[in-house]
Amino acid sequence: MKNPYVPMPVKLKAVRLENETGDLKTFDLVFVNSGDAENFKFVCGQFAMLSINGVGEAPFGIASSPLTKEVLRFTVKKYPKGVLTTALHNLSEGSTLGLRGPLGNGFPLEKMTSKNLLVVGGGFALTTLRALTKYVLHEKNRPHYGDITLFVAARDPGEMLYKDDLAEWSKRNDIEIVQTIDKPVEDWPHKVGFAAPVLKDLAPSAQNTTAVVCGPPIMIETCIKVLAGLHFPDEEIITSLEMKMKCGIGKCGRCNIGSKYICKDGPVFTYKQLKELNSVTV
Amino acid sequence: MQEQPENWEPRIIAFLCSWCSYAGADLAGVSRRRYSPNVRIVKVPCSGRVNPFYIVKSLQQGCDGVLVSGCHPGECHYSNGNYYARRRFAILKRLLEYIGLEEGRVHFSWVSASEGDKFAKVVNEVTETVRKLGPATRLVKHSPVDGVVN
Amino acid sequence: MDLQTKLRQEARKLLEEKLVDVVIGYEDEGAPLRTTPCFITDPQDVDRLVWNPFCDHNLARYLTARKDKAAVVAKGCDTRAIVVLINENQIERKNVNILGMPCGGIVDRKKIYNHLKNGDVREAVLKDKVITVKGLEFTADLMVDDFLADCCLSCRHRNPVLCDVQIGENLPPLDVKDEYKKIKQLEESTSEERWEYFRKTLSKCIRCYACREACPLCYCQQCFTDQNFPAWVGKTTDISDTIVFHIMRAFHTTGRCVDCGACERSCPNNVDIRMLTKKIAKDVKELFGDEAGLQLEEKAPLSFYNEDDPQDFIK
Amino acid sequence: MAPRIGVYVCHCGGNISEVVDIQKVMESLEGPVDVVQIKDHEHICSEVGQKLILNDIKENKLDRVVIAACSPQFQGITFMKTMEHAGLSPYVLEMANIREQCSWPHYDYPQEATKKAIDLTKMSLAKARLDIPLEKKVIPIGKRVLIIGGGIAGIQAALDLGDAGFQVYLVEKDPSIGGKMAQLSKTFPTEDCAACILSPKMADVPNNPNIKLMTSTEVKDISGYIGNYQVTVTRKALYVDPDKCTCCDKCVEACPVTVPNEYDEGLTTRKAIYLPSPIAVPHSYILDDKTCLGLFPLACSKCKEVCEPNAIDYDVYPTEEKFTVDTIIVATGFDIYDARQKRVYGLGKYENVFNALEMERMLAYAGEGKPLKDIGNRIAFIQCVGSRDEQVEHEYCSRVCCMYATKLACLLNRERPGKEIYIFYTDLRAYGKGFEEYYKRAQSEGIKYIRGRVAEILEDPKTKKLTLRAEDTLSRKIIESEFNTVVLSVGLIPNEGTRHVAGLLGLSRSQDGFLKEAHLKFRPVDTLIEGVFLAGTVQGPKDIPDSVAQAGAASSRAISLMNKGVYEAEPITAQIDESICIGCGMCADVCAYKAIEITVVDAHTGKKTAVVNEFLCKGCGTCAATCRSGAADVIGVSDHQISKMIEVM
Amino acid sequence: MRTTPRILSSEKIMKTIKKDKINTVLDFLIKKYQVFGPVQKDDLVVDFGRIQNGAQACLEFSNTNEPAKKLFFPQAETLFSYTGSDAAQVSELKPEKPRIIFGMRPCDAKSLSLLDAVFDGPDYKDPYYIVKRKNTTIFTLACRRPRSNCFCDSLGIGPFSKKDTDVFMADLGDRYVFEPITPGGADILNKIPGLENARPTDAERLKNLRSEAESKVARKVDLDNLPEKLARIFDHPFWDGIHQKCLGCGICTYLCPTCHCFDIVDEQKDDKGRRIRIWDSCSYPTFTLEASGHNPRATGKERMRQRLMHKFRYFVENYGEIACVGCGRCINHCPVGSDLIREIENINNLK
Repeated sequence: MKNPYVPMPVKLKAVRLENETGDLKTFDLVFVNSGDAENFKFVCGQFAMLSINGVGEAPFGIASSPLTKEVLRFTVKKYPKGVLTTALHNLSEGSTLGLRGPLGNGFPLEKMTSKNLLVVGGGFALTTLRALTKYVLHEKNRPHYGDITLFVAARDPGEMLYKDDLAEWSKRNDIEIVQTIDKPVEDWPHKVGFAAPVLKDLAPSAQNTTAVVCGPPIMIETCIKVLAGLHFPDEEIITSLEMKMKCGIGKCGRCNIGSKYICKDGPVFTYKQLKELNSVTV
Repeated sequence: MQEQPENWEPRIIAFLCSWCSYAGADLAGVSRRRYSPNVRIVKVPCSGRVNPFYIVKSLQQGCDGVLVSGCHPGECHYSNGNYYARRRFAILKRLLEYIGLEEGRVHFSWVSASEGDKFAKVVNEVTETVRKLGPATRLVKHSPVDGVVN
Repeated sequence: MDLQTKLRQEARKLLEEKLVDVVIGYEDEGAPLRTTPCFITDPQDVDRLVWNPFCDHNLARYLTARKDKAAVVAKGCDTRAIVVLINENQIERKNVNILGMPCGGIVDRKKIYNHLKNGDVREAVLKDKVITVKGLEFTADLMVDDFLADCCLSCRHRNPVLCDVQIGENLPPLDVKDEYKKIKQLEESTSEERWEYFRKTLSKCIRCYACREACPLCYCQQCFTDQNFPAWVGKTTDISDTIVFHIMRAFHTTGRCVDCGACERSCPNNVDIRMLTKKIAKDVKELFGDEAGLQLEEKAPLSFYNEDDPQDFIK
Repeated sequence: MAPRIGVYVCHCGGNISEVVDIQKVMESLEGPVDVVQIKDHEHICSEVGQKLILNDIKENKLDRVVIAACSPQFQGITFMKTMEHAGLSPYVLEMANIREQCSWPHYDYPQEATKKAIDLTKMSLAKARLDIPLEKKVIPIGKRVLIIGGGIAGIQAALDLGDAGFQVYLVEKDPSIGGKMAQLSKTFPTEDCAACILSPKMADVPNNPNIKLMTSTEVKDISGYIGNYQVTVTRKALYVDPDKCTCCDKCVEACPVTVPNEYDEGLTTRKAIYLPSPIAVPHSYILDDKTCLGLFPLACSKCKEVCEPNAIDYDVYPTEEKFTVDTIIVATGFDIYDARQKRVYGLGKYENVFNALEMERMLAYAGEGKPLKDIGNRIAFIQCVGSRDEQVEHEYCSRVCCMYATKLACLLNRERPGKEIYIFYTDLRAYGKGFEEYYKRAQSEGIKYIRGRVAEILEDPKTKKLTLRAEDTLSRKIIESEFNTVVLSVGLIPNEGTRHVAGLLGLSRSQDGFLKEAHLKFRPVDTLIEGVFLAGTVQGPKDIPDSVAQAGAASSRAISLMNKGVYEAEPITAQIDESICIGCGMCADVCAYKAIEITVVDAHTGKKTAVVNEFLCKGCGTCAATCRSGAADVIGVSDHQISKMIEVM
Repeated sequence: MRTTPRILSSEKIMKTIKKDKINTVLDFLIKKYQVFGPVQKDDLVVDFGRIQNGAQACLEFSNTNEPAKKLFFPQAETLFSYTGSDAAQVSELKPEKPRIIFGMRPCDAKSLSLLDAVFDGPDYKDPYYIVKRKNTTIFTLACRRPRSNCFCDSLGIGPFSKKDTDVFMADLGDRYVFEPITPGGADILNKIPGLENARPTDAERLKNLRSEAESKVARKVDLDNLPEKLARIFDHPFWDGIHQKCLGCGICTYLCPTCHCFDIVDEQKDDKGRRIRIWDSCSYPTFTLEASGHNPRATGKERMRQRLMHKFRYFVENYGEIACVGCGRCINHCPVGSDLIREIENINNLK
């Protein structure tokens, strides 16, 4: 019987500051035991519990693509009251931490094949969407999907995650990238405005398209409404939810919406499922 | 008095206000006044700064004794922090001893910057009292409660 | 007119004249030997209000979270809690309408169960200070006064210390012989015995925090037990953690506890919580001459000092 | 990122290393990844040592430094400066005191001393990990001073500061400055005429361009902190325009209202329009709106009718004025003890019992050859009335009574010889310069000093003569003797204005009710509130030279603060976590500096929290230890840090 | 999920022993097993405790104060320990001796099958629970003294339920009878010396006692359409009022035999640490409070709704059964007299 509570040791290979505010850092982790590395198979949209001995554990979406075997990437926002996020931010390269996972269901990549993809991400919830984008853009996978649009919203340019990736993807012609920030800033070549209205103006076609929306609760809520207004079918609007978790395996009792546990049955849900669960967001 | 393990030395933590008692401890050192080496000092701005949790946590962590020392009444650098501390600790000390902590684990003193001798005397007294009591057991958090029912 | 009728009248008036948004009182939902808090907003519902020796909750507990104007049925101890809450900025005097009840003491159900050898009371009827209790195999007539809660037996503030309307006449002061008898007994025992006593009673604690939640003065937004930076107290039922929790909770009631007994009554495992809080109240009185919740604009004893406070414990 | 800590263990030229095993200490610290380097040094405080630290900070990118050496009280400042030179905050330095508190007292237990040194260093390390790079808070400070109270202390301070080029607001609640000294006849021990020496100083005040004199003015509110005190004053309606008034006295003649004159302690009368005193500054008539008939409703306008310069206007109202100052000197003075409370002495009941201030006024008139009253030949002074008296809760000595009684006795004796003057005293205190000589002279002039407390005074209803009963505690004899006049040497007590100002500024008061100095010996004119100083009797009873000296001290303290142009506030202050705080107010109650206020932070929910004024806070942490919910903490000595230090044990 | 092996009815031979000999049974079991049973904690409190000799057991009780769940899912339990940042060390989970819980009431026994669904469910297995569960044999003691707030009947359990146990016991007044339910139970029963075969009339006796006990279960609640009803009333204004008097303490959840929410925390001293799990409660505001300060169940309303929904709807949707055994502990111990049955009736009556 595998003990689902025991983490695998991982080493912090690289840390990178993501934003100007300094509360977002990206962590690249490698497994200490080669056996763990081989056994760790995941799909885009899944998450893992990261832990530090003596501090605790918390869930984070996996930001690296399953096709990247070398490292596992996570981006963590530090909260003043977050014991673990603060401790994570204080780690130096080479530190050991614990990892449990992969957990959750992940994006329904099978169902999304041969469709157009609209990927909508806000703030630092871009993590698993990065994994998804990386994955679908991979030369092996790209032919299986139609048009791909990546819509990214951030408070200001400094808060825009994964700038290198965005720059690299911008060079490609098989993905359209739309970036928007909340308020006008000098020398900003992209769009300005909150995610939902900009998305509405953009009016992507619902035709044969699956939308994946991740972001802060308020953004998910408003963007889903926009998409529904644009006649995206409920089952083609996909989102990934977050909630406090402890066990990550559907037992500790806190992350449910309706009868579904975000950790075990989610974090990825369709708008249709959410409606049935009495909740648009948590 | 309980039986003491061999080589056991009391571990005592002292919270000293930086203006009077810490300076008093310094003076004891400067005057090469010998006193028992069992005390570990935490410098705090004022005895008024000493949160009851410091004392309780120290005991839970396994300190055999706790000493809090500040300026004499009327001499507080911050005017009256020690008066509040005095009230707080009057209650806390009585409460701790009432729940069964041995009398003599928790001590308070007023030591001024000029009372190096007094500091040494207080430390020696505290150490000896604690030594007689033996290693702390009652409030100490030992290790996991595993298993099942009490 | 009996007090219950008077109370209902007063509540009706307050609601009809829209002087308050809600009346917080007690109602009887049929469970024997107990009442339950109720929140009445419609004058037509005031007849749900009851007043009897089973009205044991300290309803001041419900005032802190409210933004509206509330009338609250309050016994002597409850009014003292309200005074403390006003002094500590938790409620505004103008937002609370106190329906003061002179209180002859409330019944401690556990004492009745004990008397009945844990018999299962299925029905209880109160008439003139006699409770007729019925179980499946027994019927008994019990005198209310024989089963009063411990805190009521040593109560020296049976009448409201602050109220807008007092329902009924003041009761004469109770002849309290030895308010701190149990505490003194324990104080006189040895350190080992005291430790054994508290270890035993506190080992029953399951850290459900009912004592904290029932206490009207435990209104902190974040209890020290939930604090992370630093985490002062472990959350386990390790005896050390449990004792530290209770020491510090009790310490935080210093000079504030009004001895309403809500903590102890709420405990599912009969932990002697009042043995801690009452001890502190005793010390506060002995050392500083203070008693909680008797006066508005009074500072709590730990946020006040006298230059000649006792200090014989200081070297 | 994880901190990068550098640890230095100092040998102190053997002072430490001869007892403590430095190598062991260093080895014990190895392991944690954030301890980037551990070094020892013969003399880390030396220039070489400091350079080493500077270099390491740069080379190894250290951002925390732990120095295990001597006491931080000894070399702390040195190393803090080193940190600053290296471009780091001086508050990311921690010192483990392994000399004064380790090698020196435990020189005969090297093993234990080493263990202790290890623990102390580890504790410093634990604290350093959580250090925050704080910076001193710099407040610009200007050159504006508020002086509250226009008695001799306030006047002296105002002149000192005005002369030094500082902008002074001198606020006096009465219509004239001068205070109690202006009422005195002469001063001890030199018997100078009080008015003669005071009036030139008073006159200098309005002539000083840097002093803004605001009489008939009360301080209504003060908020803010050093460098930025917002002052609101209420200026009473004057009715008489001082610029127009020529002091022609015609209005006084016309005024039909006669009331007791405060300047003469009610022994004479004045009109409703009057000159506060012959030496009043500003020298202008004023109208007493409480007794004037002309104001509400207009029933009388006799004074206005006769006023030729048209200086009188009934239609004026109190005004409020606001201004900002950088420092404040409180010189609100004292009141005399109300001896009517000592019923046995019959003040107010017996015709011939007076308090000393009344006698001062009587003597002033007598000196001018206009005696108010025949005071007879047998005069008794009773000392310590309202001083050194537990019954009336004034245990302190008022310091001036022995000497002023001696002075009054001498003056009376000389005014018309042939008197018999007795002074009944408790202890005679003649400690000041020239006092003992003065006392001797009085004795030689025939003043009789009797050590004994007067038990009671009886008045003969017909003759109004007074029979005193007292015990001579030296001869152990009961004295019963008849006098024409009895003078009560009343003590000095804190006044209402002092209480008011103390409340506004949050100044603490000593047990005697006078304002408390920051340190009785070393900071006698400072208060705990930064930028607020005390001058004169507001701090405790004192005589004129002491008041003047203290006023000078207060002004020079204020000058030395303001001359820097900036004030550097310690960054170690209390901090409130608003998301946790429930606004119970305990922290504000215990704050000696009035640095915490309970404020509604969310108007919508009515949520109240404590808010710390970081310029007022001194970081003592009493609030944090009082806070039940853990909302209050001290940056730089946080609960978290201390908790980690405890964990090392 | 565990499926309980059944034994053939032909092997179901009932045994009996005189009451005054019951200690010998316990003393025998104690030699081979860790035996837990009801122990008098104070005048009012009977709870499960380790029994070192037969005399410690208190079999004359209505029900234990706390449910039996803590024997399988302790309030605080170490998941693993570690040194510094080294990898987790899981200590041996298997206890040295097999366990017997002697004298559990049928309601509590039923609760274990509900906890099995969670901890020994189809997806993730909880080794800590499962090890204890598999290592334990349960002796249920039929309940002859249902209390005023018992409503086990309404949940299809009943005071004489023989489900979810290994050995069924009943108090016949002067004797106890034992009926093996599972092969494991039968196995143990067969080894106990001093047991006699039950008398022929005992079955009849049991039947009568059973109907007598059932008649004492005074309270009933209609749960038939509750899950569906709850699904329709998530946003009903009813929830605005129901939580008003709730204090938000954890009594109802801690004393519930089926509630199983937990928290995971680290404890550390020096560099020795351990990760433990401790009971938690959906009644606590901190339960869902996130580091960001956001709390999806911010007020008592959401928390009370979650508790009821979880028991009577979500659990049903996930595991096919209601997460309640009708033991009445939450009603008996609620400090403010909240009455679960009444709340359900109110829900049933909602339009």
